[in-house]
Amino acid sequence: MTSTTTTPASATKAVALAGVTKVYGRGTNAVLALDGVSLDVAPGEFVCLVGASGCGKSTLLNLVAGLDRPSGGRITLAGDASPGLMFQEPALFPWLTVEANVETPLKLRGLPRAQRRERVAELLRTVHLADFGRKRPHELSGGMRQRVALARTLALDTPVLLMDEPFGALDAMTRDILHDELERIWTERKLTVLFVTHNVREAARLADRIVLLSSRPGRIIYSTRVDVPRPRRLDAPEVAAVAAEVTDRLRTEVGRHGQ
Amino acid sequence: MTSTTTTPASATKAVALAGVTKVYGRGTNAVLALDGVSLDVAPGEFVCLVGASGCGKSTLLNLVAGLDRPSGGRITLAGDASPGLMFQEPALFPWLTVEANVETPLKLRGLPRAQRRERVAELLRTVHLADFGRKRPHELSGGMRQRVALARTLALDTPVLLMDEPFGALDAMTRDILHDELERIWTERKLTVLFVTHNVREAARLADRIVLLSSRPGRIIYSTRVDVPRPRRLDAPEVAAVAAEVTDRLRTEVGRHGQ
Amino acid sequence: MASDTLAPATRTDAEISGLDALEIAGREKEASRGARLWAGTWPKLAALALALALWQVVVWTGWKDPWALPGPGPVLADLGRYVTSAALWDGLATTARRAVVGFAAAVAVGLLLGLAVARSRVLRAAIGSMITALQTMPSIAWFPLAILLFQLSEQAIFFVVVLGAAPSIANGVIHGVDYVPPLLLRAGRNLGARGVNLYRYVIAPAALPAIVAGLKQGWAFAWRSLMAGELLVVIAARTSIGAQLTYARDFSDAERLMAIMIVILVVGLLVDAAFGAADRAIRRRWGVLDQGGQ
Amino acid sequence: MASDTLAPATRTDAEISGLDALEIAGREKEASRGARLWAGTWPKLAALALALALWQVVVWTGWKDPWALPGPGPVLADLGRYVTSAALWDGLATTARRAVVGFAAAVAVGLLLGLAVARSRVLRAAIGSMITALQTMPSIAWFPLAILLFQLSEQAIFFVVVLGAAPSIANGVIHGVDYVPPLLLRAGRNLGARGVNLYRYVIAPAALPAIVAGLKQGWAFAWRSLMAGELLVVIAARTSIGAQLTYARDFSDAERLMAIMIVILVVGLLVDAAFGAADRAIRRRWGVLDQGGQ
Amino acid sequence: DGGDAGGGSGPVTLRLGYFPNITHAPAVVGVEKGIFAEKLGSDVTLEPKTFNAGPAAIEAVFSGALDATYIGPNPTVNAFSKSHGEAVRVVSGAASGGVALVVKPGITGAPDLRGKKIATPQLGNTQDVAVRYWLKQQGLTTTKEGGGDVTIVPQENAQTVETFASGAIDGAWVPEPFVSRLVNGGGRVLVDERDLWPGGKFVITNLLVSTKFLKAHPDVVRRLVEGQVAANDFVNSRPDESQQAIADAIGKITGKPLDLKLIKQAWPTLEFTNDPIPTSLKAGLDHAVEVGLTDPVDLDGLYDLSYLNEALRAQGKPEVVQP
Ligand SMILES: Nc1ncnc2c1ncn2[C@@H]1O[C@H](COP(=O)(O)OP(=O)(O)OP(=O)(O)O)[C@@H](O)[C@H]1O
Ligand SMILES: Nc1ncnc2c1ncn2[C@@H]1O[C@H](COP(=O)(O)OP(=O)(O)OP(=O)(O)O)[C@@H](O)[C@H]1O
Ligand SMILES: [Mg+2]
Ligand SMILES: [Mg+2]
Repeated sequence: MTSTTTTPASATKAVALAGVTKVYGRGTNAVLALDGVSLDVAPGEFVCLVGASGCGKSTLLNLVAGLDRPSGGRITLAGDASPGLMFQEPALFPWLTVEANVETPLKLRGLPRAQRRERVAELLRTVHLADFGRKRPHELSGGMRQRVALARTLALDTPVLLMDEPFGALDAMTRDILHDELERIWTERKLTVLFVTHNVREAARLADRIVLLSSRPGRIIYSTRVDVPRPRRLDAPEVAAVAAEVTDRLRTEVGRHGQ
Repeated sequence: MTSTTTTPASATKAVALAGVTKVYGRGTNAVLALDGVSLDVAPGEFVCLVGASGCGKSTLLNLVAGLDRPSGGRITLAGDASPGLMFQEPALFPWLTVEANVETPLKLRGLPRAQRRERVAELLRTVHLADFGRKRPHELSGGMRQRVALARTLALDTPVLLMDEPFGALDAMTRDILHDELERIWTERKLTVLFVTHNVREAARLADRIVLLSSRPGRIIYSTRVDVPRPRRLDAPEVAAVAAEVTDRLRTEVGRHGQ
Repeated sequence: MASDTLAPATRTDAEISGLDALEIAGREKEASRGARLWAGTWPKLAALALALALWQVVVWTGWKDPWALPGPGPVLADLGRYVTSAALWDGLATTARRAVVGFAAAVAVGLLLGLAVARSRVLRAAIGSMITALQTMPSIAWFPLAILLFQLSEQAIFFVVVLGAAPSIANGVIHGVDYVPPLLLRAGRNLGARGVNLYRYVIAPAALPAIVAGLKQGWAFAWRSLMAGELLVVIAARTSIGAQLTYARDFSDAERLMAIMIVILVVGLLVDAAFGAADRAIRRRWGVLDQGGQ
Repeated sequence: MASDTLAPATRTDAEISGLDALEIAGREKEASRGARLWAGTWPKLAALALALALWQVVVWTGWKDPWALPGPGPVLADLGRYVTSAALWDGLATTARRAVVGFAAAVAVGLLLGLAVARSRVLRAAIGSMITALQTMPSIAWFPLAILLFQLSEQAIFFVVVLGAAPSIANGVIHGVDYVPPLLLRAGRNLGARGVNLYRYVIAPAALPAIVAGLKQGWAFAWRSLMAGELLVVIAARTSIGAQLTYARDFSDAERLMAIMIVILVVGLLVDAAFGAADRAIRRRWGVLDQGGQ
Repeated sequence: DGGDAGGGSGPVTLRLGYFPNITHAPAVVGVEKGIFAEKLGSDVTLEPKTFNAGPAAIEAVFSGALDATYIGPNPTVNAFSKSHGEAVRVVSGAASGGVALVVKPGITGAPDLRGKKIATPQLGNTQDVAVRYWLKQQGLTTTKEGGGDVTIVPQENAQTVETFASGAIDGAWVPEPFVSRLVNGGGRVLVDERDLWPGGKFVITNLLVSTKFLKAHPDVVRRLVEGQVAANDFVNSRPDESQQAIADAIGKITGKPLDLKLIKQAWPTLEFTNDPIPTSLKAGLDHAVEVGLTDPVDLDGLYDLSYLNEALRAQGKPEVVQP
């Protein structure tokens, strides 16, 4: 079910992709979504993935999460827990309340009820949905659903976190607040994060490293460290400068490919 | 089915909301999503709605589109065509190919096949998905699905267009390109647009007027004209200035409400 | 479409307070509760009245002799006698008990079979298509086997009922599992649900609507198989609805036959109400209630 | 879970060209086509062999007299005779024709009824729960009415078949319509689909999987009702599978009874294959194929 | 499992099948009035089972779920021939007569039947054979598939009442109580089958036991046959009480007592005799072969009437002929 190898020895790499290729479909319909992607993520590193629409970012996260098999290449994870993935869509369970959705991973880990309750309440507070625990997903707005999905993923407590545009449906203010929260949690739990976003400034705000993917086939074409000291502010000039550079690169790339 | 009144006489208002209230649920569970919202949109005007997550933007668009009834107040539309709505989720028909999805509104309008084909091809080119006509929604990336939904909404050819975060899942470059496309179509077709976005700069780039909604209950708390001459650029300083002002307002508002 | 005015509460004061609105919502509900009950009842009454009237008119035309097609009057009179007789209640007690036990067994078999076949490639290839084939086998074909295996006991009846209903239930489960949205499966797996837990936390609840639909179809199969199976043997002179139905026919007792049919319909209505309540509860949770019909 | 190595093609050159990858994908498929056919066939053969072996072993133990439980040998021999006789093919021709016509009528009635009830509040309140109740009515209860209405014609058989299958199909439709995602309904309406068009472009395709499931259940009801209904009218010079089944039982002919059961199972398998193909086509379109089972 | 219980003594269960029907009057009366129980004695437990039709009873005998059953001539022959003469034995008769051809009022003789539809209970059963044979003698042809001068429509007796009432058939060759019911529905008896047989006797019900049970418990079978003889005595000597017993027994199972008038009406057409009338069974089979419905069947060994004759002898009654 998973496409990953665990090598507890290599403590220097939390996630390692070597020549990962992914082909969807067969024959003439085949789409080469990823083509020889090699990427090492160090433990505790925060890596942001940016790239044009349809370039293979979600595909990559799915592969790392072990939900799909690569067509070629090798994915290695340190430790034995599989990474937590926050999908691009909320993917909430429609038959459960917001609380129960967030509680599911805790239940699956076998946490006692009292602890679960406490944890759920805390997580809902983190995403500013404390009053909405009893609602069902269809009663929430788009951004609220996304925040529930965030809470559910955070409930997983895995050392590696994969996030696919987690703040895409949020207004700037809520987003700001959640940036801070995520950074806090990342520091506290010493997480390794692989984060997909279209907002280059968000990437510059959060990342240790920004990786740029090209479209069809998806290849890593650029990678840069963000050396701005933390805490950073989204509208800080250093952050803006990094964003501008990445945007330039992206623009050339998208421009080259046309669409 | 619709909650709108048509008054062909009043050519000065394409859309008019008067004291519109919307309550979801009943009794103690009731949520007041919109509270006395009054808003007039002139024909050909491009209005952007911004507001915190869960403040009632999608609710408002649904009401204007006639897909829901207001709990109170009155919504008036000029002309007799109901507005086209691009939902916050792609809402594509999973049983149809991309082409067939875009073709549906044309079929429903009774366009002959040859014209439909031409139109679909043109629309798919507009959203840069010309090669993906034969795919099915589940074979697309998140951003691609959103673009198909955009093409499908544009195929509607209605004078009033309601758009709920249409570019939320797109990278900055694709978004830039589609801003230009949308502006072009808006000018050509003399559309009236009500546009929800979380990206204040996007609002400043596109809008004639920006309207700010408060959260729970949703009320209009601020409204400003954007007098920057077109064509505008997203990174133009005038656009940035408008965005900064709106952001300030938004920040105060969200800060005041806590979440 | 866009030309009708629908301002539910034409309020002049556009600024209404949140509390106000909540109260209005509450009051609206209060007012409509009685109306809604009535809205659910009058069509039933109207349908019943219409059916009875039509029936009576046909009888009045003298189209058929009264012993072939009795009118509502005599049938309802016989129904009255029937309802006040011990025969109905004894028969119903026996039949209902058998139906419940047999259906429970069929549910157990059907659910297990369905889940196993739905998720195992080999099992599906081996016996997947056999399920529908079994479903089409008429009950009487199983009678000899039932007697062989269980002699003339109630188990023989249960055997026929289970063979009748389990395939239907299994098919419901398979359908439900097949259409679980892949995204939710992935989400479940990523949240740590594997094996049994994936069933428990994702597949089963996601497939629940289809499973309930399958159970409903299965109930119909179970009941029909039971009506046939109760003819297999009358154990210890115990009367049953199935036996009464057939004997009413054997004795050309059209009035009693129709009275029994009415009883069967009423039982069916009660069971449907239970399934309907379950289904509405699910739909309310999922947020797909109140789209068109109720 | 995270400790197994699954690098499908352990390639040392990490940089593989797009064309390469496509070719690999193509070749993989070529290689597995035969394997996939075999993967779909061997479980069936194994299940068949297992069933036959078990049956033979039970017979060998001498558990029951051969006239009560004949072994596979005599039954297959009789099946051979049966298959080469005109009786089977004449009967099958008659029954198959009736099944097709009756089922078609049931589909028409069931679809219309289902759509009407699913989308009309009043109709649903009036007769919605009646559908399940009707479904539970055993075929024999309808025989008198069938004869009253249609005398001893084939229509009487169709009447019983339609009454047996249509409620099941209608329930499938209602279930499907009830669970159409509200978002798609709204999208459809906004795209200009109203009334019939909303059905045609949104509701029907969205409910299609559930409708197909309902049709499958309906087929089983139709076939079973037909087997019973064919006893109603033994029409001049026309034998039928239902009549033959009952005659085999009347003559205590266990071998022929089992031969006919095998024929019924084979017909069921063929019909299931058709439904299975339809369902897989839908699932492929919707992108929910290949989640677990096939 | 009564059939497997030890020798002639010790506790034995006898599972006896019958139909709650007028042609099974001795069985109903024997069970209801405790006649069997008395004759069987305290060491034999009687377990009565009622059936709706013959096939299920034969299936039960074949599977060892039933030790003895009252049954008509057709299932008797089928059970015997399908088990190659092994599974069952007829140990006594029970009833004779009670079959007639009932037709629409306008039909007064065989020639009127040309082009008409006649119902029978089941293709190839006694009544089906009888009507075809009789028609043949009258110079009218029939075919198995329903062709010929007269169309034979095999259908359930219950349905025959419905189709006769609705005019879909013109007559029916059926047993009681359907004869009476058709007559009450406006039909008239054209042929009483008794008139076609020597002495007006032909078998309609006999008592069948499984060979295994017979071998294991000959003593129990002897007592059962004694019970049958006693039951017939009761039926013949106290018809009113018997008729009431039948009505009550049917009522218990069907939830509605059968109209006593109907039983009384049908009663005179039946004769409750212990003689299984083997000659009529044999003749019926010959007729079936003659009209092309079956292949010849060897009935040797079907009858074991020694117990019956023993019982009759003990009561000083005339013995029956063992074929
Ligand atoms: N299940 C699938 N079947 C076929 N093709 C697929 C499938 N999933 C993704 N693809 C294709 O793979 C490519 C990469 O898709 P992916 O979802 O990884 O893009 P993405 O980078 O996440 O884009 P976005 O930013 O729009 O979400 C796209 O061309 C898409 O069409
Ligand atoms: N169907 C519903 N039932 C109950 N409550 C609802 C429903 N739809 C929306 N709401 C509530 O109404 C409020 C406004 O929701 P809406 O979807 O309009 O927000 P929004 O402004 O679009 O937010 P976002 O930017 O997150 O999409 C929220 O509090 C939400 O919980
Ligand atoms: Mg993506
Ligand atoms: Mg929204």
